[in-house]
Amino acid sequence: GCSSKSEETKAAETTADTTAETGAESTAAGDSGKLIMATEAGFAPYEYTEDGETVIGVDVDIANEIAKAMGKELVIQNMTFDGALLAVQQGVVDFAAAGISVTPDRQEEMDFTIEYATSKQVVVVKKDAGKIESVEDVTEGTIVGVQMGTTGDFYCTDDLGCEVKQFGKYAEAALELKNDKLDCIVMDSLPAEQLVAANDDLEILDGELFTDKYAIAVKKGNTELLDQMNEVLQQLIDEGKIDEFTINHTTK
Amino acid sequence: MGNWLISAWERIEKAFLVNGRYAAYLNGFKTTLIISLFAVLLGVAVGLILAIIKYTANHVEKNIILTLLNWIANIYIGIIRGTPVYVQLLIIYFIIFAKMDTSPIVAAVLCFGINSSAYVAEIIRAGIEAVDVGQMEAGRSLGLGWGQTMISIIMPQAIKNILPALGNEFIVLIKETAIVGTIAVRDVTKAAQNVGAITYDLLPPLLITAAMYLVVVIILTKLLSIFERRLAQSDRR
Amino acid sequence: MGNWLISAWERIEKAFLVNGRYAAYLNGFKTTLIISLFAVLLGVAVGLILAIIKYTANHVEKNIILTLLNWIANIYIGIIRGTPVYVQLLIIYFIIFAKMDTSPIVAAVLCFGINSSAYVAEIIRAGIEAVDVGQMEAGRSLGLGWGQTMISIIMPQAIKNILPALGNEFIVLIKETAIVGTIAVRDVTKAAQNVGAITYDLLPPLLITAAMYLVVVIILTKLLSIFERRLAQSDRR
Amino acid sequence: MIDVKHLDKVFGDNHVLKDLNEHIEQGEKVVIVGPSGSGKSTFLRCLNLMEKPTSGHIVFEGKDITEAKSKEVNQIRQKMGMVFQHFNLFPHLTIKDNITLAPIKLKIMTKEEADKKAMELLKRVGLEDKADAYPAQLSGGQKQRIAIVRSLAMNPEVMLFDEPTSALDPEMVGEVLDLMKQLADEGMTMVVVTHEMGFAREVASRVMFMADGYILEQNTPEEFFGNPQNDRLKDFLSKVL
Amino acid sequence: MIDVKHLDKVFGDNHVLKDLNEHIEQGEKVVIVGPSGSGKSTFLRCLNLMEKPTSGHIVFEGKDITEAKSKEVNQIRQKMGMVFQHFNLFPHLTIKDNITLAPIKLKIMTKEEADKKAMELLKRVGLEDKADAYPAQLSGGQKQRIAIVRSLAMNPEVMLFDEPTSALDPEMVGEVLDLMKQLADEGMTMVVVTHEMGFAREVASRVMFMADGYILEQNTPEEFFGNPQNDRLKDFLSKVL
Ligand SMILES: Nc1ncnc2c1ncn2[C@@H]1O[C@H](COP(=O)(O)OP(=O)(O)OP(=O)(O)O)[C@@H](O)[C@H]1O
Ligand SMILES: Nc1ncnc2c1ncn2[C@@H]1O[C@H](COP(=O)(O)OP(=O)(O)OP(=O)(O)O)[C@@H](O)[C@H]1O
Ligand SMILES: [Mg+2]
Ligand SMILES: [Mg+2]
Repeated sequence: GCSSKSEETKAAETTADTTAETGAESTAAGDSGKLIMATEAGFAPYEYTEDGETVIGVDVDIANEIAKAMGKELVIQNMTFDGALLAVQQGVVDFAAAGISVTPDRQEEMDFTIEYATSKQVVVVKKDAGKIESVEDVTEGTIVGVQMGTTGDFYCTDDLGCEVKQFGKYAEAALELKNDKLDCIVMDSLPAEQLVAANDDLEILDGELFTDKYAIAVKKGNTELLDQMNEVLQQLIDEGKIDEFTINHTTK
Repeated sequence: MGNWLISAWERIEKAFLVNGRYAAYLNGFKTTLIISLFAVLLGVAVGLILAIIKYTANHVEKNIILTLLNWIANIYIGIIRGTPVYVQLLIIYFIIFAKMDTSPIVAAVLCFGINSSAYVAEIIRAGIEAVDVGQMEAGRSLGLGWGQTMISIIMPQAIKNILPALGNEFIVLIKETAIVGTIAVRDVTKAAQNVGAITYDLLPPLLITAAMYLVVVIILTKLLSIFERRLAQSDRR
Repeated sequence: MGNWLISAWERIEKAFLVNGRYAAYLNGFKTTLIISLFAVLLGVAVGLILAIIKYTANHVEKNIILTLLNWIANIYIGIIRGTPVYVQLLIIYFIIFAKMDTSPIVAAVLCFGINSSAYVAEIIRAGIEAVDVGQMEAGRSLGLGWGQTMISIIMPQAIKNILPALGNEFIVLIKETAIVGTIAVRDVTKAAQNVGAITYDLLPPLLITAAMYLVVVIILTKLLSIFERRLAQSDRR
Repeated sequence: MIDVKHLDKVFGDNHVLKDLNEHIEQGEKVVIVGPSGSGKSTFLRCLNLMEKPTSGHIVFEGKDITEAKSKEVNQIRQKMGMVFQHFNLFPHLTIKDNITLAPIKLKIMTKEEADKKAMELLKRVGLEDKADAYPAQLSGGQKQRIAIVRSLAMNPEVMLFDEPTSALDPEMVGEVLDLMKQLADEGMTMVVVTHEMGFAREVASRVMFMADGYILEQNTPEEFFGNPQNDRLKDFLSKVL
Repeated sequence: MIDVKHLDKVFGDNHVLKDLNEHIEQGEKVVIVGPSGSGKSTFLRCLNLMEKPTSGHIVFEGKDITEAKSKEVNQIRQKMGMVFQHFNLFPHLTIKDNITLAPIKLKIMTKEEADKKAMELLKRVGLEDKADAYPAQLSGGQKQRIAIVRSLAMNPEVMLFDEPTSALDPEMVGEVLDLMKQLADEGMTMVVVTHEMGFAREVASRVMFMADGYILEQNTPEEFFGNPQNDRLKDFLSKVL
C-alpha cells in the first residue's frame, strides 16, 4: 500500500495529471491559510525554547515576518534536524528554517532562498583537556560530536573523516564532551557561544573550521513561495532587521 | 550536604518553574494522554474488525471471501507485529502523510492506533475464546442461532475479559508514545528535551517527566484493578 | 508503469547499493541483535533474582529481610514498568553513565537489560506458579524439602513455560531497541535514517529496514514455535 | 420419532461412530452406557446436530435433519432439549433469565408468558426462591436442575442427557436423578448417557452398550444386566457394578 | 499410633475444623465420609502437616509433630504416605523415576536399591511394562496405582488417601479399590476419605462422619450404615446409598 502511494506522488511532480497532485499542491502554501515551518529547537539563538514548548529565535522572527507579509498564520513543527530537511523535501511542511547551510547535495533535493546569515563553524572543547589545541587538530580519528544531518556532521564525516558521534541535540553532545567521551563538538559559532555561556568548563577554540551560509529551504519547484520569501528576506536584510533579531536573542 | 541540596533545588527550579516551564510538561502530558486515548479507540475499532474476521474464519464453515479476509488480516497483523513501532512512526509520518495537511498529532494517533489494532485484535479474540465452549453449545442446543448466541451469551461474558486488557493497552500506549517527539509532537518527553536543550541540564527534566508517567501509570493501574475486581464480582452477586 | 518501476528500482539502488550502503544496514542489524541478545541475558540474570525474591516472599514463611527485599523488588519493578523505556534510555545514557567511559552500546544493553528484567521477573514467577500446586504437595508429602521439591520437581516443569516466553522477550527487544539511535548507537534504524539524510529519500531505507526486522522476527517466531512444540511433546513420549 | 441410518462420524483419522442404525420411539427412555471414549457423547450430539455426521442420516419426526438448512436446524433443536455434564448455565444471567432467554429471543413466548412458565417450572423443582439468584450462588445439584428446567421451558419433544450427574458431589446426585425420573414418568422421550446403573435399571425402557464406536448390545434392563451376552459388556459390567 | 488433640483449623474467618480429638491405632482402617466442604480433606492434611493446624496437637508415634522443626517434619512425612484425588504424578519423569526420586534424593536407598524396589512394586500392580513410560501415556486408573506405589516405595507406616477414585472413569475405580483392599489386608494403617460406600462397608474397621468441621458419628461399618443415630448422617446416607 504505502510504497505505491508515494511513488505515485513522485511521478506526479512531472506529469501533473493524477489526483494525488492536486492534494499535494494545496499543502505547499496553498489555500490552507497556514504557513508550516519545520525546525529543530535546540539551536539557540536561531531556534530554541525558553518555556519548554514555545519555539522562538532568529529564524522564527524571520518566519513571522514572512507569514505576516503573506497574510498567513505561522505554524511551527519542532522535530529533528534531519527530519526537518526531509519534511520539506517531501512537502510535509512548507519550508524549513533551522540554520540550514546551503550545499550542492541539498540543492539537488530542495530549493533555497537567498542567504540571510553567515555561519562560522567552530570547535568547542573542554577546558584544559589538551587533546585539541587548535582547529587544525580536528583530523581523521578525532572523536567529534555533531548534530545529526547538519553540515558539521557531513563535513567532519566526509571531508575530514573524523570519528563522528551523531546527536539530536547539542545539549546531549555537551554532556558527552564534559565527560570526556568526545574530543570536541563542531557547531555554529552563535549557538556555540550560548553553549559555552551555560557551561563554564567548555570553551570555543580560536578560528573557524569552515564557513557556510544559512538559507531557508522550500520544496523543489515551489517557486511561488520562494519568490515571496526572497522578497521579504531581502527587505529584512536591507533594513538591518536580521542583525537586530540576532542581537535580541543573544544579549539577554 | 546543604550545598548539594540547594544546587539540586536550583536545578529543579530551572527545569520546572523558571519561565513557567511547568506548563510545557502539563500540556505535554495532555498531548500524551490524548494521543494514547484516541489511539486505543482507533485500535479497538480496527482490532474489532480483525478479531471478528479471525474468529469467524476459525469457527464458522469456510468460504472463499472469509479465507481471503483472514489471509489479509494475518498479513496486516504480521507486518505490524513484526516491525518496530518507531519505524512505523517514521514511515507513516514522512511518507503516508507526505502529501496531506495532517497535524503530527493525527499522524501519531494513526500510527499508534494502527499498531495497537494488531494487539487489540488478539485481546478481543482471546477474550472471546476464553469463554467456555459449553456456553456456545448450550445456546445452540436451545435453538438460538450462532449470531444470537454470540450477542446474548458469549459477548457479555467476553467483554469482562476484554475491558481490563484494553485498559492495560491504554497504559502501555501512554508509555510507548514517548517517542512521538521525533515527528514534532510536543508530548511530555519532548517538553523535557526542549527544557534540557535550553538549560543544558537534562537530568531534572527527565526525572520530572519520569515521575509524571509513573504517577499516572500507577493511578490508572490501581483504577483498572478495582474495575476488574468489580467486573469479576458481578457474576457472584 | 515501466517508468514507475525504473524509478522505484533507482531509489532502492540509491538506498541500498550505492557506495556499499548495504553494509551499513547489515552492521546496523548486527548491532540490533547484539544489544537485544545481551539485554535479554542481563534481563534473565536480574529477573531471576527478582522472581526468586517475589516467589519466596509469597510462598515461604515471612521474615523481615525477605519482606524488605520483596518491597525493594516491587519498587524497582514498579518504577521500570511505570515509565517509558525511551525516557529510561535517555536517563541511563546521559546521566547514570555520564561519569564513566561507557560505550553507547553498553548503555543500550544496560538500559534494555534493566527494563527487560522487570518483565522477565514476571515471566519466571508466572512460569513457576503455572506448575500445578499438587506437584509441590506431592513432593512434600514424600518427605522432600521445599528446596529439593523446587529443584527436582517444580523447576524442570516451570522451565517449559519460561523458555518460550523468554524467546518472545528477545523478539520484543529486537523491535524495542529501534530507538537506540537516540543515544548515538548505529543500529539498523539509525543506518536507515543516515542513508535517508544523505539521499533525502527516507522511504526506501525505512522499508528496507522494516523488511529486515520483519524477516528476522518471522523466522525467530517460527523457530520459537517449533521449539515450544518440542518442549510440550517431551512429556508425551 | 428418531431414525438413525448408517451414521458415521470421523474426527481426523479417528473413526468414532461406525455405521450406526437405530430407531427411537416416542416415549422411550434409552440409556446408553459404555467405557470412556467409546463415542457415547458423540452419538448423542449427532442426534441434534451439535456434531455434524460425516455420513448417514438422522430422521426426526419424518424429516431428514442432516439435509436441513441452518435455520431449520435451529428450529429442530428447540424440540430437542439437551443437558450437559457441566450444566453450562449462563453465568451473567439470573436463574429466571437463564430460563426465559431462549423462549423470548426466539419469539416463542412474550416476556410475561416466559416469566410465568419459568416460575411454574421453578416451583415444580422447589427452587422458586432462586429466581433472581445467579448460577454461581447455586450448588451443583441445583445448577443441574435449573439446566433441565431451562430445556423444559422450550417444551421439547425429546430430552438428551450427557452424563448429567458425573460432575456432582455424591449427595447431590439423587436430586437430579429424581427429577429425571419424574420426567420419565410423565412420558418424556429421553436419551441418557450415564454411569448410574441404578437409574438405568429403574427407568430405562432399553439399555444400550457402546464400545469402540459400535452399539454392541442392547436390551431391556432386566436382560441387559441379568443376562449379558457380549464379552466386552460382561467385562464392563463386572467392573462397574 | 496417631493422636489428635483439640485440633482446630481456621482459614481466614472460615472455621473448618472444630476441636477434634481422635485416636488412630496401628493397623486400623479409618474411612471418613461426609458432605462436600465439611473439612475431610483438611483433617487428613493436618495429619501429615500439609496443612498447619491453627491450634491443637498431632502426636505421631509418641512425638508431638506440631512442635517439630521443618527437617523433622520432612522425616515424619516419609512415614506417612499420601495419595491425592488428582494423582499428582511428576509429568516430566518416567514412571520408574517417579517412584525412585524421593528414596534416592533422601538417601534412603541407593539408585540400585530404589530401582529394584520400584520394579518389585510395579510387578505387584502388574505395570512393570510401564516402567519407562511417562504419566501422560497412562490411563487414570494406572496413574492412581502408580501414585500409590510411589508412596509405598518409602515404606510408610500409615497411608492417607484423599478421594483416590473421585477423578476416575467408573470402569477404573475397581482396579484402584482392589489395590487398596490388598494393602488393608496386609495390615497397613490407612485413613481414607472416599465416597465409595461399598469400600467403606467392606474394608473399614471404623467409619467416621464429618459435617461442618465436627466428627458427628463414628462406628463399625455394620452399625454405621445399619443403625445410624445422628439425623444429619441419616439424611446423608439416604442420599448417597
Ligand atoms: N471435537 C472432537 N475432535 C476430535 N476428537 C473428538 C472430538 N470429540 C470427541 N472426540 C474423540 O472421539 C472419541 C469418542 O469421544 P466421546 O466424547 O464421544 O466419548 P464418550 O463415550 O462420551 O466418553 P466419555 O465417557 O469419556 O465422555 C474420543 O476418542 C474422543 O477423543
Ligand atoms: N487453602 C484453603 N484456603 C482457604 N479455605 C480453604 C482452604 N482449603 C479448604 N478451605 C475451606 O475449608 C472448608 C473445608 O474444605 P475441605 O477441602 O476440607 O472439605 P472436604 O470435606 O474435603 O470437601 P470435598 O468433599 O469437596 O473435598 C471449605 O469451606 C473450603 O472452602
Ligand atoms: Mg462423553
Ligand atoms: Mg476434599
